[in-house]
Amino acid sequence: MAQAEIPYQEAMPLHHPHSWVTKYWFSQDHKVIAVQYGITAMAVGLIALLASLLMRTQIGFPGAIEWITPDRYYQAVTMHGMIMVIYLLTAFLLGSFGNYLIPLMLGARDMVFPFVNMISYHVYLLSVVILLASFFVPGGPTGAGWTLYPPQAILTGTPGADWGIITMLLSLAVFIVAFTMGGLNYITTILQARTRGMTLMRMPLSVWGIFAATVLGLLAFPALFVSAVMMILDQVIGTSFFMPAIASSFEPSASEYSGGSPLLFQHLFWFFGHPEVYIVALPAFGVVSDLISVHARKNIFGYRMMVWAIVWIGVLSFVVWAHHMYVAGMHPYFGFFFATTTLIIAVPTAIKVYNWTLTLWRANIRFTVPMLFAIAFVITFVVGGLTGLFLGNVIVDVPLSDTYFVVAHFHMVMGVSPILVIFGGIYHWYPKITGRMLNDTVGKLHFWITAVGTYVIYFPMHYLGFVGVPRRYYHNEPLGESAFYPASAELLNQGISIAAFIVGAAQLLFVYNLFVSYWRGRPAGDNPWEACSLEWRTPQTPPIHGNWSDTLPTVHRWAYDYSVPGEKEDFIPQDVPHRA
Amino acid sequence: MAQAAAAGHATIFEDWGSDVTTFKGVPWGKAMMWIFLLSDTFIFSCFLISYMTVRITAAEPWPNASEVFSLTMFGAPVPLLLIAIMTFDLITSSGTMALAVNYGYRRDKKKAIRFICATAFFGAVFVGMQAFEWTKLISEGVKPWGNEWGAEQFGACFFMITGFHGMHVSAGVIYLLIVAWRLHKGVYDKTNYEIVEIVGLYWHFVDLVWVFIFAFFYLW
Amino acid sequence: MSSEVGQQHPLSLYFWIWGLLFVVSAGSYFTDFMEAGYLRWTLILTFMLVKAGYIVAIFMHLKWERWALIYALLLPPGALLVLMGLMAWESWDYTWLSRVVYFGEDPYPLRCPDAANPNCVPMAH
Amino acid sequence: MAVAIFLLILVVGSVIFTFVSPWWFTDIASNWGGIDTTVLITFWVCGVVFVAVGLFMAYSTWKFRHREGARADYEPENPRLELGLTIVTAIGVVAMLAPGLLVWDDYVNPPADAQEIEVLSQQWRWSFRFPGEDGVLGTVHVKNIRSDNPFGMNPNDPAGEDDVLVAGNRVQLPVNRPYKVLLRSNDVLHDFFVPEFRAKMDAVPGMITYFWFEPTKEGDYEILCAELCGKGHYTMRGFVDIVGQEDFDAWLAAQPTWAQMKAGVTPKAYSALARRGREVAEANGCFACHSLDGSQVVGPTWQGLWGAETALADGSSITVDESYVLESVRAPAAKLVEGFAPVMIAYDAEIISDDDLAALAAFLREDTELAEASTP
Ligand code: HEA
Ligand code: HEA
Ligand code: HEC
Ligand code: CUA
Ligand SMILES: [Cu+2]
Repeated sequence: MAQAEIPYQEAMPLHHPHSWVTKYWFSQDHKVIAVQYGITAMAVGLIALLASLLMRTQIGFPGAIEWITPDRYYQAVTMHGMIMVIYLLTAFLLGSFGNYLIPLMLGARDMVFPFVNMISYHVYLLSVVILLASFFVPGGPTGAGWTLYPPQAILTGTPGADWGIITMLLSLAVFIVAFTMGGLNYITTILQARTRGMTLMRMPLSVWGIFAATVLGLLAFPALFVSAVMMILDQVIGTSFFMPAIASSFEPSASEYSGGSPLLFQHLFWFFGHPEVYIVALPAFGVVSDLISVHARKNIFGYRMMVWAIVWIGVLSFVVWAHHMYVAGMHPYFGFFFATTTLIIAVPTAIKVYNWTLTLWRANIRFTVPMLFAIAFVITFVVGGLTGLFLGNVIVDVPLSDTYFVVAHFHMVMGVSPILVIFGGIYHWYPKITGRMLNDTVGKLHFWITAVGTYVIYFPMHYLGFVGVPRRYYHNEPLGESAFYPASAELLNQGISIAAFIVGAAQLLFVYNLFVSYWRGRPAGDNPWEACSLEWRTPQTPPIHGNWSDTLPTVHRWAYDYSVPGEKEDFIPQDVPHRA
Repeated sequence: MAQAAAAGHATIFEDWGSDVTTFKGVPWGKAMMWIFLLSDTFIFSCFLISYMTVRITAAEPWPNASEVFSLTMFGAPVPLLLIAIMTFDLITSSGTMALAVNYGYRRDKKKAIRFICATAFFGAVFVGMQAFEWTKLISEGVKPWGNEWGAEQFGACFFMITGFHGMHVSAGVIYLLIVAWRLHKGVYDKTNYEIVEIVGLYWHFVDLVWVFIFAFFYLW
Repeated sequence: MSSEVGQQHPLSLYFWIWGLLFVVSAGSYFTDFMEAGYLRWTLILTFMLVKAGYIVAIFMHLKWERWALIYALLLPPGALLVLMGLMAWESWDYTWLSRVVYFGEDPYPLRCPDAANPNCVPMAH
Repeated sequence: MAVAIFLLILVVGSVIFTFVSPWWFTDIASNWGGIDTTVLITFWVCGVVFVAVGLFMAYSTWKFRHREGARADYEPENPRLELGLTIVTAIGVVAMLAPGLLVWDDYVNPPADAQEIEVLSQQWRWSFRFPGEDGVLGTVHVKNIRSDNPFGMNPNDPAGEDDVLVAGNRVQLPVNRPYKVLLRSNDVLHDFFVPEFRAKMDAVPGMITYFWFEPTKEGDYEILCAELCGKGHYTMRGFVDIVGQEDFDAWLAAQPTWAQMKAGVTPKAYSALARRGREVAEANGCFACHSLDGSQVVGPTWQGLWGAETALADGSSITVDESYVLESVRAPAAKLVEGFAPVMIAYDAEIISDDDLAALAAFLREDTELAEASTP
């Protein structure tokens, strides 16, 4: 039975492009789509980066730029958070890495439904356009925080409460449609279109991470979709799903609401939101495992445990959502349940951390640029994960919630670590995509500034949180007689801001490197890193449309046969048969 | 392979541990449809859970569905009459769909097309009745933002959930007609007509959702 | 990529299930003429689940799929049950209660959970 | 090499930073020492793990860096080691979680003798309500809220008559008594947070939430709003003054009860134009930020505004007259009042017409004049 299905995969009809437009714009080739996703995501990512620098200007040097009013500040915070999480990280890790790696690593010609895949990118692009349009609608983009909590998200006390929030929600809904189309493709390809010999337990961990994240996405985005629909209805036609009776001195029309439940939105949002943070974490986990293994020239330690850890993290992530709501006024007894499940998640995650570090043990580490990023990922992730345990331990969250401690936690674990993995991954696969290496010196410079800089930005923020500095504060200056804020912390904030400017500027190095190496980079050859996984085994570099020659490769081993004793080479590609 | 379920739980490990395909004998399109339906289940469930939440937390009385949705027949109000007819209509369409799928398996193209069209017809009738129901309710004063009988979430949930379901039905009708047309044109002649089964899965799912809406919205 | 043979089931099977679905739907419909109460709720749920079961198992052929697929489809909704259970608990025991106690809103004196209240019969509808 | 040194510096630096930096919890002023203890337990467990993992990585990256001819070990797995690590981690988790849950149990179960008080939040200010003699807070509802019933008291609930109503961002509480704080919101989510008390909880519109605490140290503590509630979120601050019982009693006695408030509301004799002005102010939400009773909320109070000298942020000062008021509404940023944030939006003629604005100015003038006339 199984064998019967392969011939079709080999002869799978591919849509061959005839013109520039079909080749680079409406392409059905997963590799082109991956690059499209990547470029778009990076472009919006730069906007989010600019927003963060605006915020840091205001926090470090309040009033220095008068243009940054409270309205604009909150709009910057919101767009920064939302773009970074959804339109950069999710889109990049799944849309770009997912598209590029899945067929290549599994020995498939393409995604199972290339046409749907193509549409997926264009719908994503549409969602980005709607997102950017929100900067130009009357009132500007929404300033409700990326969590978009009602009632404030749709009341006039918040910037962008009419057009801004509608475009935001619309854009999210469209994004979800795009994600669903892409995600169905990924899952079907992974489950139904692997090449001969490629069992699930031989898949590289990158694919495992992307797979689990996609499943999470398909099951979690519905909750966001539903809450977006309901909030649009609340805003536009005046239903009251999330809106209780309100006496707003700002907005007399708010009195038309009655009986709704703001907590319902938060539950739905986090039922999506917590899986979402693993949606961006799991692919990063997977990719980093591969990077570490390749560049340490050693098999990944405890592969099976790594896979099970991914699966368990995925499963558990659906029952921890309310750890974001410990002090949100939900049922107080939920704290017991969610604190327990949340800390249980630490166990599989810890296993992953141990296995990364144990892979380094007795390895033969090449400190290439991807490896540098991978190592920096592990340590920042440990810091961020451990501070997550503070927050997960319900009572400890009480003083820390909604302070800069939380900001520090999630930037360490999400704002820095997956970003580091994205960088590492780009340095690693750029030679495959373009046939040329990225410049090493520029890469190292970029790495050191980014890694040291981000640690300097975020580590001290934890301590602002201990002091009690709340997040989402336009400034912390004394108002009248009040001064909860020690003057010394002002200095700290300035330091953080300066570090942020430097790191932000250093990203230009990376962009420069991406461009210049495309034409000037050293030719890479077929397998510059001497890696085992299938993507390095295509007959051409960069791979042609269809990836493989007439027959698909046959897989004989896992993706981590590095430094096998008794072998001459220190790596054995997956499609090399065992010696008889 | 169709008898596989009977082959026992050991097949789970074999299937998940094998190469090439995990779901044995499941074509790509069908696998994709199943996974989509799983995702869609989450959408509808989130809608229904939201409905449950606002209904339980509502401090205003919840309108009595069987009164609101009654039709007057022969001078006496009959509760839920239209809804009952809609329910039977949808079940009928599910039946014709099941037959279409079966004829698809048998590669009996003509009959398959005929039953697909019948299904689409019943689907369209359903949408029509729903339009009638909506008009009637709106004219009686049930609006998404309020009604005369109590909690305003009643109307909001009703229009949102049945509307979303109605959109699924409408999309399904279009999908069915496209499939019928393409079958007729011979686009699928080289395959096993699994497209009929795929569109069937979608259609049955739409019926399935109605089962829950009927129970929780109209009866509860 | 496709199965060589489709599934073969006698047509009579479909007619049977079709008929049963009609009968069960009629059953659900008639619960509407009953008094509200546990019996009615149980019947509504039972008929609902029976109907859903037939549709998924027979019409959607899940019964004849391999366990690998069946479990992949039936386990994930467990997450929804957790969400549903917790939301029901919180809405009833906490949100609604606080509205009644502090805002003095109580449209259903019968739902009043305070046993000392003479008008109060807990949980009866 | 560089990597190993980087990791080493990072670990050592983080530890040093933790111990020498001046930034840590403020001195605690409530009974929630248990929270601090749990934080410390968590801190130590996590700190040890961080140092161990960091040093292990530093060592590995130094020791196993690529050398000519070197080769890595081949070790796919080591079940014993993995199991051992899992168990150690599980022990660490239990060590943190168990005390945490115990304290949480305490946190969500207020003692029976805790005194109920209510914190009412709205954009962007705090008010408070004490139950009065009978010890029972009357029921409330947002739909009762009017300008003469800012707390939304239920007019038919006798339990509410003696409730003491405190507006204006500042409240006093006697030391060493447990309080169950009921949180209410009129509009959006807010969060009552006093860093020195450690406790916090969101106020959710449409329901009542709570937490409890017992102040243990006298002093003035700042309330911060810790849940984004719109553009004025960061201005939503207030004070809790923890005082001795006598001081508190005296202070409380000076606050109006609901009954007194109802009785005391003698409508001022505004002209028709000024009454219209007041409606304009209400309709446009001016009272979200400006009070008539002298309390300073987000914006300066309007009590006695007319004819007063206002100090401006640029150091100059100006007498409040018609043209200044017009400018303040049309272009608030032009002349900023000293000590206030520039959060007021510009209301152009589409929002408030010229006529309405004139009425508003008349209201401001008469409000001050009538107040001056009534005080001898
Ligand atoms: C990639 C994203 C990502 C990841 C992976 C995580 C991982 C974790 N997060 Fe985080 N989190 C966010 C992104 C992420 N988070 C975001 C974006 C927010 C804020 C949203 C907002 O409000 O705007 C947030 C907020 C947040 C909160 C809410 C705080 C609040 O608002 O009050 C909580 C509370 O429980 C929490 C907990 C955790 C935990 C326990 C983990 C765990 O998974 C971590 C597990 C990892 C480790 C534990 C480290 C490795 C383990 C070892 C080295 C072994 C040693 C361990 C022991 C001995 C126990 N997170
Ligand atoms: C992936 C997620 C991500 C990333 C990368 C960042 C990056 C940064 N963040 Fe962000 N942040 C969030 C997610 C993220 N943030 C979220 C979810 C919130 C909450 C919003 C809310 O409260 O609603 C938040 C909030 C937030 C705050 C709190 C604001 C407040 O509460 O008032 C601050 C304050 O300093 C801040 C600062 C920064 C800085 C200085 C950077 C960086 O500039 C750090 C240095 C730069 C890098 C590490 C490089 C990043 C690389 C890219 C962005 C790729 C760009 C593309 C190319 C290079 C081609 N962020
Ligand atoms: C978002 C909060 C906010 C709202 C709403 C608001 N104001 Fe203000 N207002 C302020 C602040 C803050 C200041 C002080 C800083 C400044 O001058 O802009 C101020 C200052 C003023 C002043 C000058 C007061 C003085 O002491 O000199 C006037 C007059 C005024 N506002 C009128 C209005 C009117 C009329 C409205 C409603 C139509 C209104 N405000 C709505 C926040 C607000
Ligand atoms: Cu109130 Cu923030
Ligand atoms: Cu989380």
